[in-house]
Amino acid sequence: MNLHEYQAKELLKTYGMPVPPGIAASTPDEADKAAATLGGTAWVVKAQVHAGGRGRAGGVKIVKSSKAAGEAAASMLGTRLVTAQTGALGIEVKRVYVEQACEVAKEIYLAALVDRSIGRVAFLASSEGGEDIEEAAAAAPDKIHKLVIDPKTGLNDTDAKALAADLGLSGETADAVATAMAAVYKAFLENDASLIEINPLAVTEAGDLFALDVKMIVDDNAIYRHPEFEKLWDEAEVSAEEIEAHRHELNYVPMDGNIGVMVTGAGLALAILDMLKDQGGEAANFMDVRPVATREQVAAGIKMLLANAKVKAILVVTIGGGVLRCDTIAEGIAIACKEAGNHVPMIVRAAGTGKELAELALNNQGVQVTYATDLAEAAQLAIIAAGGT
Amino acid sequence: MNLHEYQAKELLKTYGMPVPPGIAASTPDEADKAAATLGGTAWVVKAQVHAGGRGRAGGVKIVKSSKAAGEAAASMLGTRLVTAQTGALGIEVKRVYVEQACEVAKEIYLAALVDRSIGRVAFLASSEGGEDIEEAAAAAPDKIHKLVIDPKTGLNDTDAKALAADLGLSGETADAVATAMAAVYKAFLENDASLIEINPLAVTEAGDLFALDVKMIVDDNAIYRHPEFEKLWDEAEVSAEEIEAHRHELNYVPMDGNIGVMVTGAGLALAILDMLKDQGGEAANFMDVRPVATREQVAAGIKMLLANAKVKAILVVTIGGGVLRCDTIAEGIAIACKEAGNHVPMIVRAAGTGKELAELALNNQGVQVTYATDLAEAAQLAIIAAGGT
Amino acid sequence: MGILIDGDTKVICQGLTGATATRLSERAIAYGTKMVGGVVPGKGGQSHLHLPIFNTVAEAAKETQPDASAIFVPPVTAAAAMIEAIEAEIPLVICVTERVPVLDMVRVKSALEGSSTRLIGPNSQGVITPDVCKIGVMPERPHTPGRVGIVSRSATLNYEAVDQTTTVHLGQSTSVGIGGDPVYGMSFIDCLELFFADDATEGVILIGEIGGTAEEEAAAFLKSASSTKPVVAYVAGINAPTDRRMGHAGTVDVFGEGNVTAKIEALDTAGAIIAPSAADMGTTMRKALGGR
Amino acid sequence: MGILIDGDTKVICQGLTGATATRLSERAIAYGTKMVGGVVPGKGGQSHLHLPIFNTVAEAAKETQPDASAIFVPPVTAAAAMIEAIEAEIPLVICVTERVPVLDMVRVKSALEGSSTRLIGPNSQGVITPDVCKIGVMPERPHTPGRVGIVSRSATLNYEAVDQTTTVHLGQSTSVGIGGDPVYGMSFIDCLELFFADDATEGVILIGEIGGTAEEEAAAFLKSASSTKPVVAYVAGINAPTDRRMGHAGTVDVFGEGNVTAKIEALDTAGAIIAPSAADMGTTMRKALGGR
Repeated sequence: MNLHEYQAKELLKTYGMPVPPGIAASTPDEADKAAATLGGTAWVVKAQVHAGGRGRAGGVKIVKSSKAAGEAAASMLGTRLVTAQTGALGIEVKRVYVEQACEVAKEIYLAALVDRSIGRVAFLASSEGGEDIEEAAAAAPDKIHKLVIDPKTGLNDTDAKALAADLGLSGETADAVATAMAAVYKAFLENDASLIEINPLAVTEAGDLFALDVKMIVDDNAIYRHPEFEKLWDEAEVSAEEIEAHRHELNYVPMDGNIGVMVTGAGLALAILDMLKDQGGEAANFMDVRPVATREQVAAGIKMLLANAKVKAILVVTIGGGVLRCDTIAEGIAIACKEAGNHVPMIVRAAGTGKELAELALNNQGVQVTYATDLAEAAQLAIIAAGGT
Repeated sequence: MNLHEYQAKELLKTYGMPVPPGIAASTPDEADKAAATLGGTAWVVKAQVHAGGRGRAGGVKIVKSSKAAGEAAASMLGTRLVTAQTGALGIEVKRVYVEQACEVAKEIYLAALVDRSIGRVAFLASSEGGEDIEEAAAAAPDKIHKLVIDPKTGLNDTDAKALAADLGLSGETADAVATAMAAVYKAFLENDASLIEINPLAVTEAGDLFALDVKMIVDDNAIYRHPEFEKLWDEAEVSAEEIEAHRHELNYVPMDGNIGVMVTGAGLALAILDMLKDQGGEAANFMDVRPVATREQVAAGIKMLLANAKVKAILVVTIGGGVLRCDTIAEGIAIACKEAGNHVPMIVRAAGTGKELAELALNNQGVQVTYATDLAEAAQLAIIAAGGT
Repeated sequence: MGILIDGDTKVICQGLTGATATRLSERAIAYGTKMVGGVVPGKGGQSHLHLPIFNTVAEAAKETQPDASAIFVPPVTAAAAMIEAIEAEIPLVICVTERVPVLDMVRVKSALEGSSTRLIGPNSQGVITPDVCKIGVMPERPHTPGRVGIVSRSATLNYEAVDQTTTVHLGQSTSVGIGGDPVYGMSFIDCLELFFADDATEGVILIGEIGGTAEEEAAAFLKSASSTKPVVAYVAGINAPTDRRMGHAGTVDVFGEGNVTAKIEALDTAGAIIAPSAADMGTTMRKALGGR
Repeated sequence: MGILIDGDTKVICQGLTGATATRLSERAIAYGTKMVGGVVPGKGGQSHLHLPIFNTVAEAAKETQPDASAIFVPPVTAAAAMIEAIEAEIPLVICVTERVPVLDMVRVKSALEGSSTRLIGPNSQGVITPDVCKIGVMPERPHTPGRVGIVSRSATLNYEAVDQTTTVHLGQSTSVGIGGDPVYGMSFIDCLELFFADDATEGVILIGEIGGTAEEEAAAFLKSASSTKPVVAYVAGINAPTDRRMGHAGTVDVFGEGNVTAKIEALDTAGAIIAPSAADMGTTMRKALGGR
């Protein structure tokens, strides 16, 4: 799960990472008061949405008075922020973060993440921090420095200082960076992070460090060890259907097409999206059902597709294995159609364990479906049913 | 199940079949008193065992005094009667039947049975009744008359009289035979008989009929409709191991060899006996386990084999199907060996459902067995294990 | 394509909600059998294994037009179930119930007269055309689609023949268990006629056992049959224990029934190839069909 | 004879007494897998599925000398189970557990260093050599013994490839699910090496998906490999929803990770034959092996 900037900063502060004073606000009035409470002469008002690229999209404003802070908040709150990472619909801004502005001499990029290819935690750092880090990195990959951590020995202070030196830092600033890295590493391990990205990590004229923006992702699979994060699950930010999907353990992402898709298995689901696209169709969503799904969870997923006015046809692709059975999927479809109607054409491609029982279940419940025998036919039938290419 | 003569006669009497007066006795003294109570000048004392051929074997004696009746009973009770149908061990006589003797002018054979080839009840009759009916029938099959009954119409009086005429009877005697057939047919249906054999059916000089000996078998599969027969199950006559087998729903017949055999399925069991014999071996028994058997029933069967001192090797042959699984058999074997020891070589040929689990079960329980891969090898290994041919 | 059943055979199950019926029907469905409904008195309108349940066979027949009914009911109601299926004119009725009273079967046999129903069983393990359709209690393994028809009174000897024909790479066209009860439906002859007329069947294994005259009747039929397909026969029980016989076995002897030697001789004389032992059914057929 | 497992592979199961482990182990046994024991802390000395249960992998290893361990434990204990199996020097460890925390896997990966254990998974559907041995959660159908090795990050796409290679009568030598998690055991490369050295394998289907660099690494390996066996590759996710990305995907982009187009180009350049869609893996391999 993603933490908001203000949540991540609050957490990192407890590990000793210097962050500017700041207060979250849900109304313009609160933002105004927050600036006044914080004191100082300049503040940054930042939309708290789970997406990068806020600066360019108008989600970050520098203000010189508390009134202006309130006005900046008013311009953001309730609007949908569209950044390069949000998709066309953008994300509604429910909360802003008001923070004391600080003078910045240098912007560093510092991130800790799990390096998949070697299975270890690694630090990435660049002396060229800021909003354009991705482009900068693509243009000059040699400017990205990497430090891989051996889990047996942990982060070594010498290595951390060497990385700081690579960034062109020295003296107390380099020491401060090494200290910050230690804090980040500790926070990373103790909170089951899969990413802590500080960008920029500001160096002031005085040589002091401040984490100006923090993105932090916590491993969903480890949330059970951190019940405190469950509370931070920011339902307000995601759509009602995403909340519904999450509640039913469905892996769901809305898309722009007209074919509602439910697939058992993420890889197969991706393959179906590719096949639809190749044949000129467009999925309305990505929806992956876990092997341990119940028929009620499946029903919830199908009902979401049936409730989506964009969806002109539904494609269900399932391969029964040793755990998931096709008839569980079929029962879910039947429940959903009974409750929400069977008003869009339904294409089903069932194979493997429980295939025959699945067909019996749908037949017995009077659910009208068209069967496809293979993936290609399934995609084709769904596209035709949705109105053709 | 087989009814004893006195039980069958008592039953047929209630249907109007004329039978001589008689009383069952368990001691010589009782036999003496029975003759006195019955009155008359001559009695027949008959060993009550479930086997034909009693007369030739000394199991039927005609006496002229009640004292002689007691003496005849004393000569039978407690001895083992060996007839052509009992096997070499014979059957212990636990009870005799003392009956008034009657003068016989003619001995008729009359039997009702289920004719398997057409699936109907049929009467068989011959004017040449008596102990040698089987030989007589083999010598002159045309002397056996047959009347098949259509279950929709039942026994027709005209047909019955025609059969009587075939036997050379006429007038009142023929009418009496037709009446007796009606009684037998009614008794047959109402008691789920599979055989009612009256041999001889005596015709007196006066033309009267008496059923002098009756053999009656009741369909084991229909006993549930006749709880009164359950009580007649004559445990005293069968061996302790047969009682044990019956109690555990095992189809068991003791034989003379040294290889204890347990097989799932009667047909396969017969085939195994044939294969053992062909290869020079000899089974100690026939034992068929039903598909719905429990491991406890299997264990009971194996323990019977282990307890049999004649048994030098045990051969278990099982083919798991959709109902019986090989591992149920294996669990039974393991239980038995745990309780009764694993002191004779055990050859196992398991195939089909649960084969692998069966091998695991035996292995895990530390039961020493030799596996055979096919029937021929199984038979061969068992013969070798039992000491060779 | 085998006999009696194929991939289009629509099947109902009488007694579907029972534990064994449920398990085996689920497996039959997974095997490809086209199950269309169940009959369980008092449970009509319910659903089980995703199949509609009816109170009577007649209702099930009207709603689902089955080609076959599999009977999985206790002995006490088996005869009534068979008669109900016969009266509802189900073309094929397969009764796996064991221990049906013989006089009940006399009534069932009577109900069969003049009807178009084919009855298999009772006490049948069922009928299977490998990888196409399976009705009954037989395991899926080791059935393989192939060339040999099997008809047997004994379920376990039938499995043995299946195993052997699979091992020698012949496979099975259809395997039928006619059941070992004294009074029963389809006979060896009925099955031989179908196998002889079936293109997929190149030879037939016939498995008999002691008792009755079914093998002798099959021999008489074989003698007059014009088919050139080899018939391999095995009859179990030549060394069967004589038991302590009472009247029955004796009476049987009156008819010459139940004598395995006589059965084998009759089949041999009629042109059947006698398998030397139960272990040789597959190899004997293999040779009969020109293999080594 | 396929890779990693064969008919003699002795297997223990960590978590044997769980419901899913029980069901799937029973099926594995029936399939022919040589299960020899189970590990369930606190249940040592008991027996389950006729297998002895041990408290620790070390005890099980001492008593049963397993070649492989199948791990069916909840996520919370999965890492400890894997490390325990690695420390007990089990040659092959297959973890089917889903949702193992990634930092746990960092520890497991560290435990693997210098060990002789091969780890497959977590989140693997397992490994199967058709009709010989099966460890994991994959269905038996429609696997068929044959000529194609399959290695996949996605279980369902793997099943799809199995289905397709069976349909085109190629069958599978061995099919391996390496799991779709970020940090995992055996890689595409490890499996390709084994498949290239395996006599039974005539070609390999490699199934990747968006994310990570495993496909790029496989491509680099392929480029330098001397094997002439055809490798058919399919990578899912070219049209994957971009989602609302935060830092992670962005950071991934820093490394050029996760870009399906790049993965496909790398594999194509390295000589792999790219299947046009997920529906074409079997037919593509069929053509690559000289069929039509």
